[in-house]
Amino acid sequence: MSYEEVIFYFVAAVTVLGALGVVVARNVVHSALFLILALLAVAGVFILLSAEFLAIVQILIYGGAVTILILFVMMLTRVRDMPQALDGPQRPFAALAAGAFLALSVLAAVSSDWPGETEKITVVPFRELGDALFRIWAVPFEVASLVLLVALIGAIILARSEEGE
Amino acid sequence: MELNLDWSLLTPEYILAGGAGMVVLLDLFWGRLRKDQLAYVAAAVALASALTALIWVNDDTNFANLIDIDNYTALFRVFFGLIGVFACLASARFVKDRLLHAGEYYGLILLSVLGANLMAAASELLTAYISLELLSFSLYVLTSYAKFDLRSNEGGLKYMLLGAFSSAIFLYGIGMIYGVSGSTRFSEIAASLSGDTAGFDMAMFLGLVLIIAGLGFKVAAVPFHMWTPDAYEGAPLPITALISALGKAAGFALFLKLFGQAFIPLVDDWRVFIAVLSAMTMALGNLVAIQQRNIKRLLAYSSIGQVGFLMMGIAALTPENADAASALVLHLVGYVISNLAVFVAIIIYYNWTGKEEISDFAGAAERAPYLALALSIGFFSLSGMPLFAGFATKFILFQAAAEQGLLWLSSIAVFFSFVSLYYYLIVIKEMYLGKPAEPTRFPTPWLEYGALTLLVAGVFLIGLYPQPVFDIVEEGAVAMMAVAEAAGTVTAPP
Amino acid sequence: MEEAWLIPALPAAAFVILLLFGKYLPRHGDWLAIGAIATSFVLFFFVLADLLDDMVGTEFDKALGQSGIEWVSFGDFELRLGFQVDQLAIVMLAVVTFITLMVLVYSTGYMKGDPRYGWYFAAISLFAAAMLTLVLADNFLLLYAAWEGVGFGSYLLIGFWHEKRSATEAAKKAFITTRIGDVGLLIGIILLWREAGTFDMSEIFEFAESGGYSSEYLTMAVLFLFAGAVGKSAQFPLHVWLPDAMEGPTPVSALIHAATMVVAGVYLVARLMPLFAAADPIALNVVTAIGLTTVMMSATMGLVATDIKRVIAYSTINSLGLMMVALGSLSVSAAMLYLFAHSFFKALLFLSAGSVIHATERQEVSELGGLARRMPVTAAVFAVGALSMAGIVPLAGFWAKDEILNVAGDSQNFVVYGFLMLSVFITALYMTRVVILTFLGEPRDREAHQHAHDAEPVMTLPLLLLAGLTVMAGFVVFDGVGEALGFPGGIGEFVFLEGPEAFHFPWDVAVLSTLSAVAGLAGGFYFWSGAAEPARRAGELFRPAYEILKRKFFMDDIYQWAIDRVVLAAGGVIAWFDRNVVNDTGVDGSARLGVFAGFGMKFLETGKLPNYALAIVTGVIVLAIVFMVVRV
Amino acid sequence: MDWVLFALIAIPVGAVLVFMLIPSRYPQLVRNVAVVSGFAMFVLSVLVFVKYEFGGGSGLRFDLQLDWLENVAFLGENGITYHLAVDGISAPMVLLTGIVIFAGVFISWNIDYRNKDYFVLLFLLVSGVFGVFLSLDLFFLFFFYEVAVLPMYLLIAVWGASSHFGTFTRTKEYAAMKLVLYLVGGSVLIFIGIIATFMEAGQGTFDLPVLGAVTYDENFQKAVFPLFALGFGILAGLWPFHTWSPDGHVAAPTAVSMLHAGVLMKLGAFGILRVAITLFPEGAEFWAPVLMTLGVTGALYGAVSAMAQRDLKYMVGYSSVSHMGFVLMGLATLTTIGVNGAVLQMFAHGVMTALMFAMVGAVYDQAHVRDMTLFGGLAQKTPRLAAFFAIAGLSSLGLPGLAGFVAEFHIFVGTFRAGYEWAGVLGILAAAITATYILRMLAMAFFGPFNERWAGLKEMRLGEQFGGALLIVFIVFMGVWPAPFIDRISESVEFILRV
Amino acid sequence: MIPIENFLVLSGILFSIGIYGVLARRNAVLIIMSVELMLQAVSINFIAFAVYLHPEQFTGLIFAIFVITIAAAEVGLALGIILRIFRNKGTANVDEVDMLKW
Repeated sequence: MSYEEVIFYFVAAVTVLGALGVVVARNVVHSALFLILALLAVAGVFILLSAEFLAIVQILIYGGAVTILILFVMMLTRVRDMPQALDGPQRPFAALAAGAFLALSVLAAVSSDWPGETEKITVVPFRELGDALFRIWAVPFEVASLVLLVALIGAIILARSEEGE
Repeated sequence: MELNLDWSLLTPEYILAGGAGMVVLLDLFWGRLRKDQLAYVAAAVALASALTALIWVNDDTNFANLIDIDNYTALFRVFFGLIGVFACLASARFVKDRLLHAGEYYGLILLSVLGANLMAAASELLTAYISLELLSFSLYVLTSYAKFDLRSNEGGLKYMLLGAFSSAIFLYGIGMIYGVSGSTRFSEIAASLSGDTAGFDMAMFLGLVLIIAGLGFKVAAVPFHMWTPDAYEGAPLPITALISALGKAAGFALFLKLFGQAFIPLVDDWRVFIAVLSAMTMALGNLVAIQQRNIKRLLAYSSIGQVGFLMMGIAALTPENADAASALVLHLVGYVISNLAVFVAIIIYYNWTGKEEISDFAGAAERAPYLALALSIGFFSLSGMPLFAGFATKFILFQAAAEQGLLWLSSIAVFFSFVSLYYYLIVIKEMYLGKPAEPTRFPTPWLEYGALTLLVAGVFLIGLYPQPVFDIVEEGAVAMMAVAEAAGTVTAPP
Repeated sequence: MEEAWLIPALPAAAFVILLLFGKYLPRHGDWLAIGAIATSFVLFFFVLADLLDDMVGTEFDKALGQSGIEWVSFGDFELRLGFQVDQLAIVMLAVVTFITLMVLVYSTGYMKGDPRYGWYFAAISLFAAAMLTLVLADNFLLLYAAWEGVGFGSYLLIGFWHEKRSATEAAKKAFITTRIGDVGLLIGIILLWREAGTFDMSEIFEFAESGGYSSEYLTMAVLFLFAGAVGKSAQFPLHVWLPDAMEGPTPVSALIHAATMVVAGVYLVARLMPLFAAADPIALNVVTAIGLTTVMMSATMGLVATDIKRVIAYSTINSLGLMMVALGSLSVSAAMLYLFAHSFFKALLFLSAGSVIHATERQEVSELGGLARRMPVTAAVFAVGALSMAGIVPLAGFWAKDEILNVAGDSQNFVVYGFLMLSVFITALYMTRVVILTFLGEPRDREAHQHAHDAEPVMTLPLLLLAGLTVMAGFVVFDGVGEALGFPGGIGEFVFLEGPEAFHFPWDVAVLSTLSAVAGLAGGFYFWSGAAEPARRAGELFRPAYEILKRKFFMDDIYQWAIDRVVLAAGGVIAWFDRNVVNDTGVDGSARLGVFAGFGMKFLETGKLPNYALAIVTGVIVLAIVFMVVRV
Repeated sequence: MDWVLFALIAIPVGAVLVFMLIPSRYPQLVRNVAVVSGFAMFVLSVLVFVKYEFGGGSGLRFDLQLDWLENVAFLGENGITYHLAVDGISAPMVLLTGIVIFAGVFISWNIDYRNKDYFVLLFLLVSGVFGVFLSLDLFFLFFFYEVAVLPMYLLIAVWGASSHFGTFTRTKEYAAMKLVLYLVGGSVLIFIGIIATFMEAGQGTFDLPVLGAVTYDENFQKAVFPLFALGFGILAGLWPFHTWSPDGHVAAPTAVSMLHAGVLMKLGAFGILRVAITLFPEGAEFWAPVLMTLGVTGALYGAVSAMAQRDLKYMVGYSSVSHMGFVLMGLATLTTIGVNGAVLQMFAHGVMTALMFAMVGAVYDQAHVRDMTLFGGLAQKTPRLAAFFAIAGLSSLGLPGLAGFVAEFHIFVGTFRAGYEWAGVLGILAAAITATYILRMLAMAFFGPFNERWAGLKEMRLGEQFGGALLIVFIVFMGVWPAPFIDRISESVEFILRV
Repeated sequence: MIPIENFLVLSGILFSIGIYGVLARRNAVLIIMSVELMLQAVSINFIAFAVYLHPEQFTGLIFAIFVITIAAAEVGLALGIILRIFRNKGTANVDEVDMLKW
């Protein structure tokens, strides 16, 4: 077991732990914190995959923006004051379905005879990535900006208080 | 590899995006502009984009290997643009009377058309996905646009959350396919899948299933349809129309292209699955529709039923020819036009009465004979009755399915098409036999009636002489299937 | 003979004209109807002359008598509408044209003042046209058509006074009862056609004689055909309509229910004699048995009937039975002789009874009596008719009945013969009874008696003519008479099955039958003259038998029961079945199944978002698993 | 003369458009237009019948083929064409339609409630009927078939009448819904059959002559024939799928009942002949005994049910079931005679049942009840009505000299020739039962002592008299001189049966 | 050298946990968080495939970038809607948002 693998298993364990924390925590704020943990761990996975850029994006967007937003909304919606259980009645089915899906995905991952297993690129060149992003993938990029715009407009329109509210 | 980066190819999309911005700004800075006039501006923008798209008819090029500019694209650009026109026109009064933030409303409609355009045009999964999200996001927002209507909120929430969930599933599937084929381009996927896939069968099929689920969600195929009735009922009426027309049409444009180009080498594997889903969809949609009391919910279930029929076209795809594809697109066009006619009529009625239960339509024939007639025509067309679009298009579609050995599916489809007549008749009965709440006639809304008349004319055109429409549609379908052929994945018929 | 088609065509034309323009014509066009049938009667003589000209000795080539047109033709299927004149037809033509003429003339008096006077003549014309067509038809299709046509004419005329519930019911009963027989007739016709490929009678006869039909097949076919005759000629068990048919105007009874339509069955069987002869003897035995049963039943019922017309109706059934027995004995000439003679005296009886009814407006014998003093002419002619019916020399009835007894004695066993003799006695008995009760003794209804008088000349004249013929018609049995009239000989030399039969007269039969008849007469006088005490005592003595007869052997009750409890009940059951099982269960049920499926499925849509997500995941998992299972 | 067939379909469609343009405040104008176009259809249909030229072969005349949809997808040259022609079988049917609609216009004269909409739907229906009889393209045949069915819903549901019985009620809405769902349900099977046939033939066209020239695999024929036979059979009142018929006919307004029982039910039988038997002779042979059994059952069952009815219209409705049973028997014989008889019966039944419904309607319009036991002696008050009714009834019970006899005679003869003696016997029995219920009805309602309750009853309107007289003319004409019909019919029947 | 299967299995686990969260949780915010987990799994997949199997292009990496972007937008929009519901209805519990059904 190479040190790389050790690190991988550690990061993976943290990721899974964080993820599990998100879905089983009895406190919503804990959930959110677990989510941050999981996201950071995933950033670690990205680094292990030599995608440092992605890791940075991950930390910036998720760690910075998304989780803060989530915490805000939790505050605003006062989820902590909710007396009911956080889990719905179909939890057993959920577990079953998740388990089944896990089995399927693991089966798919393991049984497949993936080509070129060993030739992992060592580092993703930022330059080429940027070039591809803005040249080849310019259209999706612009559309993505429109998506963000729509999300923005939507969130503002829906969340903002109207006169007389 | 030299990329074609001729940005002028995307002119219709610029028009839409620019128009969207313009409408928002107009609303913001020109306070005296009446809200319904925004609708006409937006409609003009959509129309302009549709007309601009005509420039590239019979062209065959692409943008950066991401976006095909061919007849398929041209067809759908025009089609979606026109849907946008009608959506805007139908919204005019409704938005003015009942919704806030008109500018953004029309802007979002235009953006959704943009998303739809690119969905049909995309020849690559990432572009397709992003466009899909643009369309979906617009629809999420629009669905919850009636801010103070709890039903609208609820519809929006369900649509949004489930949409996000299904997006994730869709993405996971794309990931799998990307993994096994090494590309997100349809033609390359096809090329790689037509080789020996024995090594990664499991991943490939998991990916395929997840993609089916993701697209199935967008087009509302059983069992991924559950959001549909709630979102339809919750959304403001013109948005319900938009979801059912644009959302569905764009979903199928992508569905068809993806399965017609990328996954066509595996057609023998997935055909029966799509066929079974199709059968389930038409069964559930049409049977549950019988039970509905709310006209929007009824139409939601009826549209689920229609999805079942449309999916037959997917199931009948074959690398040998474009018959099923053109049949599917033809039926899609016919269905959308009929459905829009129905919705426009219902919107007009709703503008008068503010009611949307089936029982509220009692005596509509007395109070607004033309409306009742148009609505009946739309319903009959949806149920596949002759004279109207639905008959001719269903006939072709069912035949196309049968040609691929799916006679059983065609039979089921014919049967459920018959079942659908029953619940449409219930509404028609209410309109023609019910006692009106008040005997007075409604005032005539000329503009809306004009739009309605155009749609009804379209229903009749396709119903009575589909040759021109079919020729156009087939050009598109052939162009789409030709891409698969060019990629060398399509085996010539023995 | 080419003009033969005119004979039915004239009355038919008269019918059409009367129907469309009758009310604009003077006297509602009765003259037109009479004129048409009179012309037909005249034409009959021309046709007869032609026929006699074309006869070689006693033989006549039937092809000479045929004419017609193609009606329908395609492939190997051809329907000709053709007429044929032969000896058999000519006898019937004589009867039908003459009696119709008499009846129409009589009716101008009898029906005077009726609100539907014109319609009456139109209907009779229609009937006459149909009857004449029936007589002349050379093929089964036309025969069947005319057969139904006379039935319809009879329906119209029985129900002529349709304001009367009883008349309507009687008309309906007559039509439906005969129609039941016609089911057999049509089946028989088609069975014959199926093997022979033609509806032409002479071709079918040839086919049968050449052995084209197997014996069983032919027997079955002729028995089906005979069912038609049973219905039309009121044979047991379909005789029940005839007594009720007396609800029609009396001249109609004279025409249809005595002289013409009811003998169509006899005529049919006579026409088909070659087939009966070629078939298994069982067929003829059935004819005899049915005829004999009819004879005995009707004769006994005639004993107790109280309506003057019904008595005559029973006597008609009685006569028809006799003719059937004659045919059962393979003797066409005997049957036709009786038919010929019978038509005159039975028409006479009916018409004179009509005069009585016309004069008194009563028809129950219990309300009549002593009319001989008031209506001597009527009484006289009625008596002539009755005696003829009873078979008293030298009236026509005697000769005719004698012939039948003769052939029955020759070809049947003694039981048949015995019963026939018995029937002669009973016939004489009840004919005497009706004469006595109507014309003799004391009037039982003073008022009616007061107003009664002989009818006007237009009615009396036909009576006298018919009475004259009743006396003379029987003499056609004699060769000499026939030759004198231009025929090859007596009726036996003119109408026959295989070969002409010369007249012969076995004295034993004549004496025996005369004795029976006279005994009947005497018995009648014994029982019913004066206060009719013996009759009442006899009635009480044989109470059960009397009841049975009075109730017409319970036939009507049985039919009524069958209709109420079987036919209508079956209709009700099927209607219920249709409503509740086929419709409510089968149709609505399957519809409800669909609706219910929708009802069940709609609850899948719980409104809870996690459920929706679960559905999506479940869909994915199931699809994926199936995919993999299928692939692996 | 090609234009004749085109015009026959175009006239009702044109009339529909004209009706739509007429403001609803001019009901009289609507009626006038209806009469004029009805007369035009009548004249043209007579023209088609008279001008039909004999000459054997396929018997197709006035052939007219217009492109509609071709060279797309799986459709080849002439894929779907607007192909019209008349043959010896459709010629009498076209005539029948012309007669009944012309009479129907007069019968509908006093419909006041939204009479414009009424005529729109009625003429739409007629265009569909003509279309089915004239179409030689499977697609259009089906197209028009549905067009003919669809307007029924509103016609019944809006202008119809509900029936009340002691224990239950049959509402017009129920009847209308049942009728339409039933008939469209039947078309489901037809649709499937068409799809399968097109595929099996592989000619890339829906043109019937082309499809007819193909020899289909025997097993395929056996599988597909029942689809068509049952699908069309439902419209032809095939037992046990007949229950839409009495309920629907009873609930419908008079002219619609006339058209529906008189003409529309014929579409079903016509479809069986034109499509099922023509394309699949071996399938027909295989299924003929079943069809025969169902036909006989229907004939008997309908007759017995009719006997149990007290409602005049129900009686007529069930008699339709019974008579259509004869038609199916005739078809099942697969002999020239029997099929000829079936077509004759289609015509005969069409005319006489239209007459009966017209007369029931005339009574009902005034009396507002239809229970025959409530009447009595109406003949004294309304002799013409009684006479007309009686003529229709007599024709239906098979009185020689009227149309019904000719037809039934052929059917029975054909049945015997085809070797179904039992069926022939039962059929003849059913005809006898017909006499029972017809005469029973006449006796109850029209004869007997007059029921003073109806002292106010008047004779039919002149329009009704004219309509009735028109129908009677043809009943008598065909009864007395059927050769013009049979000559035309047999030519095509022989072709279809490949005799 | 870590085999690619490790990453794929990790991704599968993460995705399944996300599915569990979506199905089991009642609070809308928690559901959207679970969806985020699923999207993380997708990103891992894409990157792993890109760097292991198809390094010549960056499609997978680009895809991952877009996924992250869209995910962020999704959260924003979803939270906006959730907030709106909370304002109108006083709950963010999806089980209680079931006016629309059947």
